[in-house]
Amino acid sequence: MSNDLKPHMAIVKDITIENSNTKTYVLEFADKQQHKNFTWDPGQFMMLSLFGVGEAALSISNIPEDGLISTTIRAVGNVTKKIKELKKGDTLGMRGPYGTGWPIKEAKGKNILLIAGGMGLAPLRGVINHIAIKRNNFGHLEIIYGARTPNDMIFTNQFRDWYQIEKSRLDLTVDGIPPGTPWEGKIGLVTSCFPAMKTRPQNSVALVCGPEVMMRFVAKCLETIGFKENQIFLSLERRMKCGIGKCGHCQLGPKYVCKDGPVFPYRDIKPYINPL
Amino acid sequence: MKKKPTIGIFKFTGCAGCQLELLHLEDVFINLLDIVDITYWVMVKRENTEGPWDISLVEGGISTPEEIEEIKEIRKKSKILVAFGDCAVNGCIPSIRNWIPQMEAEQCVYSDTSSIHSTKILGIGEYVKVDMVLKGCPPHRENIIEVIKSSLLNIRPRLRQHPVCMECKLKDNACLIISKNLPCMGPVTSAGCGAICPSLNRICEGCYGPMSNPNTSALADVFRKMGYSEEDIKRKFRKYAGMTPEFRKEAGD
Amino acid sequence: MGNEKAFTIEKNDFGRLLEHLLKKYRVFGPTQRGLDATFNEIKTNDQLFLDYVSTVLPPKKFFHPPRLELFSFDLHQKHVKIEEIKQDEKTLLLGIHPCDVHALLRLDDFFLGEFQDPYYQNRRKNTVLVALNCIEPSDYAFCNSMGTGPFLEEGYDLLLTDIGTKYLIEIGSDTGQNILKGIQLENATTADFTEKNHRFKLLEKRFKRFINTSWLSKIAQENIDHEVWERLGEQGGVSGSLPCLSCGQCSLVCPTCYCYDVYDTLDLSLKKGKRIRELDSCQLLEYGEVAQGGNFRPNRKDRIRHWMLCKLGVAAGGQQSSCVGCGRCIRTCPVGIDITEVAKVLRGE
Amino acid sequence: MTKKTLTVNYIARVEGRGALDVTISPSKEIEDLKLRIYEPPRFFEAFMIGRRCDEIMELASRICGICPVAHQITALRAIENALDVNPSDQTKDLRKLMAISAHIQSNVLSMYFLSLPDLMGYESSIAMTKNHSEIVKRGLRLKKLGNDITDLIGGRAVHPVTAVIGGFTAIPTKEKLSMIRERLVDAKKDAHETVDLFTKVEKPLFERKCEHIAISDSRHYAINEGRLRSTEGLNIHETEYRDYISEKQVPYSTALHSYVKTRDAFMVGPLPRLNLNIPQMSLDAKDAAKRSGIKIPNYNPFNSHLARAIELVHDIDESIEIIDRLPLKQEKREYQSKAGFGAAITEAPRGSLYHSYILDNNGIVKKADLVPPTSHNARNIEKDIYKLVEENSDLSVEELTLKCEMLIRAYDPCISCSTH
Ligand SMILES: Cc1cc2nc3c(=O)[nH]c(=O)nc-3n(C[C@H](O)[C@H](O)[C@H](O)COP(=O)(O)OP(=O)(O)OC[C@H]3O[C@@H](n4cnc5c(N)ncnc54)[C@H](O)[C@@H]3O)c2cc1C
Ligand code: SF4
Ligand code: SF4
Ligand code: SF4
Repeated sequence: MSNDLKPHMAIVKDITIENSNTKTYVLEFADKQQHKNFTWDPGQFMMLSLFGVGEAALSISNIPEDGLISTTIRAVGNVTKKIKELKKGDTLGMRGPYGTGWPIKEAKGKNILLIAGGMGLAPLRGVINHIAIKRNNFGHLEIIYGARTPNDMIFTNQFRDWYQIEKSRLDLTVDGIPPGTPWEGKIGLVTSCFPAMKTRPQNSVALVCGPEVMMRFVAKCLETIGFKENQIFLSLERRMKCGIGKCGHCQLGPKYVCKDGPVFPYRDIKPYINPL
Repeated sequence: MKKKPTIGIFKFTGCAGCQLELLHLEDVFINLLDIVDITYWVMVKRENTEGPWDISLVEGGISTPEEIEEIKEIRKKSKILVAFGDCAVNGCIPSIRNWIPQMEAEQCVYSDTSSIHSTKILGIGEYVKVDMVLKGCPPHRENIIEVIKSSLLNIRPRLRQHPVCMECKLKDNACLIISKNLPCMGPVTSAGCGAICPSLNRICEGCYGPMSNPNTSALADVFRKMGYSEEDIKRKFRKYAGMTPEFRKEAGD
Repeated sequence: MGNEKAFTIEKNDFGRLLEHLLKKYRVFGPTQRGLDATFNEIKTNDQLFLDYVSTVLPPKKFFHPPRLELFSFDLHQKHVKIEEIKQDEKTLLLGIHPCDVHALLRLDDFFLGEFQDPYYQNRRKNTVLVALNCIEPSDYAFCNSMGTGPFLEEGYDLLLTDIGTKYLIEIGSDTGQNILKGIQLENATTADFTEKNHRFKLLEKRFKRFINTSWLSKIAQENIDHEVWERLGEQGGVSGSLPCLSCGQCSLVCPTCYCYDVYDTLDLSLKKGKRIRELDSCQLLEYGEVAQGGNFRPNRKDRIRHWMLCKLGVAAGGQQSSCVGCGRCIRTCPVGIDITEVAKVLRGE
Repeated sequence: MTKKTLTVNYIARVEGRGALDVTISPSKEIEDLKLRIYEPPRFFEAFMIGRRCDEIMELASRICGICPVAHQITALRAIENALDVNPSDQTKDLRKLMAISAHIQSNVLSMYFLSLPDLMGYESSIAMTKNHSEIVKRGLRLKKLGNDITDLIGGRAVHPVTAVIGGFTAIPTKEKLSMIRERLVDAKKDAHETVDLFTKVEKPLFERKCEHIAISDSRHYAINEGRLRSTEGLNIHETEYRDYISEKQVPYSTALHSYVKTRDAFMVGPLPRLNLNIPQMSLDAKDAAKRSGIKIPNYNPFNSHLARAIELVHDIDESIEIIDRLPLKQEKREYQSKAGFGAAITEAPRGSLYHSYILDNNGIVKKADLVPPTSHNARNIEKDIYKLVEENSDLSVEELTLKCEMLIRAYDPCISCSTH
């Protein structure tokens, strides 16, 4: 029988620097056939292994139409810091995809509100790219993205493309600006972008990803302006050891973040992220 | 050939047991020499360099003004400074004397105390920044290897912070507290030893120091229920790690 | 009962059955160690301690070992060579109690459901279960309340019941049937079954602990803000207990706690290593840590609550309580925390 | 000739921190000679006061990481003497086996890793691995054997845990001991080769007659119990120790200097043990001694290595003997606290080790008195160096320094012990 815990080898095909601590890696399974059969939904994640160091859960940050798998990784600990040292042509272990993606099917025909904080934009980029190529399937697209400083933002070189997506709006904000950093956008938490927000609750879904405190806050605000619990979707983070609902580390009340999530309707997890 | 990372091994106030534990790596000692270059180890070598070192393993606590200066020097010359064993971490057993007036301790041993200038004994972290902590009296060989390996790989070592009870149960031992009514320190002590003592029918004495976030007051209450006196409880916490903030409350002033 | 074939063997003749089993299997069973019992390999009849009450670690250690090597890897080449570490040995577990069999059935649901765990599955497939009905409930057990004991109805290959001078042997599977081929045994009589039923009735009255399971998980779920968690975690304790030590023992001895940690080890060449999984516990501070110093359960109160809720059926284990009432967690807790008492408090009893 | 000064600021390949200063006048007179032990003291004798007697073994162990076993057993015996506890023969045997294992470990460490590099012209055993890997591996193998035995009986090699008042918390299994027995049998070859190696290597010619002291027992080779005897006629019970032996403080050293009250400095260690107790050694060990040609009594401290090697042969023989007679019974341990005085002397690898304690009614320590082997030897080492320098004053500073260091290492001083 197949062993879900055993990684497969993958090759780093390309690397883009996002900011001082974050890079996007383009990956391909070493086994071409395996790669061919591989597909995913935006919002799903992979378990990446550096043997001898460990394994970490990382979202796929692009769409299957791109062919190769992209993942955008911030170096914070053992595995991610070591991944940062990888060069083109290096190999790592990979298994997945795991978890539920963003509710793209349900979102068809609706207005989409994306709210991302920091690294939270990584799993949402696939959604943006999907909407961009299937533009007519969706209503208005609004992206609100906040980071601690301009230097912490990711995908900045793609903002220009996103501005050009039809029927869309991109609003950027930062918590603060270190001296000498150019910045023309807003200053303030993501919720400070709410007054200017265009998306109304009717026929809309909100997809939210970022630090858990930020999501808690955002979800509450969205509720006050009329979004229903089942119109809000959050992508959660836990320190996963298996990715397949066995190791227990990502338990959230009766749910596993890895297999019942990481994307959850707010309704399902509301009592548990406060916090349990 | 690529230059091997250099290691320095230093001794301050302690018993050399940690260095011995390193020497006791007999099976892999020669393999270790394949990957590192030990350039300072007075207990084993006559020719020692003045550094710098990629990894410095420092054994022993700091108990004289001279030692304070020396540890600062070593810090300057070390990339990764490891507090090697309980003495270097928090003073270990010799720190019991910190509760005795220094003069009284000196007079107990020396008739002429004018040439003795010891201070309180403290871990090296009191004076310099420490990069890694190898708990234990002595640290288990596996942990020593783990620290050397992860220093070489530049990753955080996997050292246990959870209680000895975890390793004790992984070994299928019946708990000594409940089965024999013995005052085991396992529930507040950091694992890493492999639960040697409870596996051999001896209570954990706490030689790895506090675990992460121990509930010392509840354990002290367990001991009280067993009939141990306040003095006994103080002695138990004032042994290997009495100086740590975690044990300080139960160790008394 | 009585329609399948059943047998008996005199207790003082049990060695003959054991020898028969040892021909085909490595046998593991309860042995005495100090005041307690543990499951160990059995080579001779005198090592067996079938009159045991409960063991320190449950039989999950054979199926979901406390420390397990998953695979080895070799980094000499860029394309890392990964080799699974398999265990295909045929084994037989002798003398496993009803609650522990039920715990395995729960673990089956968990490990053999979505994303089958090949390590668990392999061990489960290769292990024969010879269960043993209890002769005396442990002071801590409440399997009766949980419907998991003291006698067993399902999940065994063979089932032994102590009926005085003999063991009644019932067959629960084809494997069980096959095992008994080639050994001469007495056929069981109606009187033997009557004796079994009689003993069951007597046993039921001897339990010291109870839990009222009706709506329990719902009640627990609605009480996540109950002050009992504060008492368990920080101050006061519950029904004579002290606050939790976060020692993790309860989850390691629980036959249905499965949480694990995964890590890699390298040998000194830094080129070869293994990926290991090891039992973990949600009672530990490290369990809830995430990147950048965050922790989802920083307080003891959060952790003991999580554990209790999981056992009471609120956590991810499922809506059904994952507790089988073996009593191990109560017996082993150094501060005397008792899940049945906590349940009472939650019910407002 | 000008004034010569020999300075070693941090003596290498010994345990702990000590220095050597020697000044020789142009007329070849020694103006100054100090074995300056500057290891900071830890004040065990102070902080042991107020501790429970059942903790003392654990605390005493931390005096020394090289010979924790010796400190544990000595402390336990002293406390047992105070409490009138008389452990079983099995306990005594297991303790002896454990003590011997520590001797094997420590003596091999001293011979192969601390001193052999001198005798073979290397700076360290690490440097020897290149050209003499077989020898280094043999040393590691023997050392591991010693460690593994300590580990098996005590739970770990450094600061073992199972020995307690009245016995052991757990005893090893037959299977494990018989595996060790096999290794011991195999190790005999290594031991004999060790004797031959240390017979062969050139040792400085030197002799200084002084009092040699060790514990001794007519029935067996004394390690854990015996009367304290010397080549000058000392023959006392351990409780009489303080009537005959005293200590002096010198301003330049944190280690006290011992001396026999009516006489002078003395030597303890493997050579005194050989001199006093060779009749009690195993036949094989006696043969090895004969083969090596060592003359007994022997007053060349550089022969300590050879004495260690001969002891190694005996240690292995006696270990096998003990294993063969161990009943491995589970035993009860019980004792009552009471007030009293207890003393004990054992042979640590480096020589005689003295502990005594006074306990109060509740078994709390009121006074502790500890004299480790290196305190016993400290003054004697200086006196040896004095003579060595006198006799070799023509040598260059470097050569003479090395010779002095070699002499110090022959004693294998354990400085942490001495400054406990
Ligand atoms: C579904 C999902 C999707 C994710 N997607 C992405 C993504 O797209 N991009 C991305 O960058 N991240 C993503 N993450 C987060 C990512 O998984 C973590 O950043 C990663 O697991 C960190 O692993 P690591 O080995 O690098 O860190 P580790 O070394 O494992 O560090 C993890 C934690 O260990 C503890 N720790 C750290 N330092 C110490 C110390 N000195 N002592 C003791 N403990 C310490 C801390 O809690 C630390 O934060 C995602 C997570 C999930 C669950
Ligand atoms: S014996 Fe000690 S270490 Fe083991 S479980 Fe009990 S309290 Fe913990
Ligand atoms: S929760 Fe306690 S009683 Fe229930 S199965 Fe687990 S260990 Fe047994
Ligand atoms: S066994 Fe008791 S003290 Fe230990 S973690 Fe469990 S509930 Fe807490």
